[in-house]
Amino acid sequence: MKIEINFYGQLTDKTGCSSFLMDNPGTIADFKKLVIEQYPNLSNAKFTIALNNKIALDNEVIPENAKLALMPPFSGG
Amino acid sequence: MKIEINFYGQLTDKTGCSSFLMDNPGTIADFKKLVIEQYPNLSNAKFTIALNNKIALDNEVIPENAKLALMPPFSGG
Amino acid sequence: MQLKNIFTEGAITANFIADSIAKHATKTEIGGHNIFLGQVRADQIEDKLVVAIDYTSHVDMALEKMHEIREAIFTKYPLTCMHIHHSLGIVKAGEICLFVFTSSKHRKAAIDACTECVESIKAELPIWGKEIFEGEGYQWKENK
Amino acid sequence: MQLKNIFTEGAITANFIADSIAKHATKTEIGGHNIFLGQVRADQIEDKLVVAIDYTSHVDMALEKMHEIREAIFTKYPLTCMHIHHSLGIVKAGEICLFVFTSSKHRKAAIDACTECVESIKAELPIWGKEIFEGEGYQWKENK
Repeated sequence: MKIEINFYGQLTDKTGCSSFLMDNPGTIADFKKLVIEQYPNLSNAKFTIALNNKIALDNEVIPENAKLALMPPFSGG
Repeated sequence: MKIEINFYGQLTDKTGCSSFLMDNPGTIADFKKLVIEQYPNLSNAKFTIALNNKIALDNEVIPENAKLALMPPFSGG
Repeated sequence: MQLKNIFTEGAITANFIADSIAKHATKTEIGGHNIFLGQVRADQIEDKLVVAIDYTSHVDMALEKMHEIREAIFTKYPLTCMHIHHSLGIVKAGEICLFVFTSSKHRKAAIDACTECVESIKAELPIWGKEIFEGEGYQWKENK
Repeated sequence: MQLKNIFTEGAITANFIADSIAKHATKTEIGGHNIFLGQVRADQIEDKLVVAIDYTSHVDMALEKMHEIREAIFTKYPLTCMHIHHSLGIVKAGEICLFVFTSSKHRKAAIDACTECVESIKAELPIWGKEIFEGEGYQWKENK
């Protein structure tokens, strides 16, 4: 099963992409490495990762059918 | 010259009066004594006195044409 | 000097508040507004129900004092504007009797100034509320 | 569970705010309302003027997070009610993009809950503002 990745805010400027699918890489840390390889502009970007709508830690294992979100600092209000 | 005295809020219930004129009694302390003589119900009432729209101290001398106000605790808002 | 009037006869309406908000759309340096609204509660006092508050004031003194409070708050906080409205006369339970509206570039000043202004109004303005009971009778309101 | 929606397409109007206030007239246990309004500033950034902010959000996550914030605030403060509205899409300078509305029996809970809610919204909700410049260009908003 592929997992779904969404970029938000200024990250979409850096990736030129808002959404894509990838094979499940294992943990959040593994995912982070892969996504930066694929989008090198992210290497100097500030972001947090949400796994199924919750902020995720590096050592979390990504479950099947996961949705991941790469989110820059929030600026609502 | 007479001075003008106004009662406010629940003090009007105690005095049955909202406004009257009296001869200038001298100081605020003198005035307080006289007004309580005239309206004995005020003796156990909480109030502050305003002299020409400013809170007055006991030792202040009442000027000509003064307006005095007897005010119970405020309850606006 | 002409003191700014803060008193309105009867309740402050939602439409009045909306107009006041809408007027600030041209002030594009504002980033945050804070509004406090006092509403008359239908308090149950023993077996009596409050149906309205009848407000009276020592008006001249209240306007002078409000002017002082306003000046002090404008000195303390970087506000764009501040508007204050208080009812006189009868305001029924559920209706608005106090409207304090502050605006500033960044939110903190508007929020802090509004709260401080509400506290000052309650503590320092010579205004009295008579709580009118259903049927007959009343008691004088006390601020806590 | 159906999460409460907080998002409105475009600006929040003064009439919408007035309707929201008026609806509380039947809740006669309320003594104080506090309202915070965020308004889009026409900031000058070097030689560019901000004419609007275009808001986007990770909506599902924002609504889940807002639900958590709401629950926490209701646990902490004795509120009668709390309403939150945030814009998505284009909001022009001078228009309202955030409306937080709290009500309680006594004023302190409404005031404190409103302020805490605004801070949580700004810090914790996945929402992004793109500041659109006059003519062309933009920059991404940063919250302080």
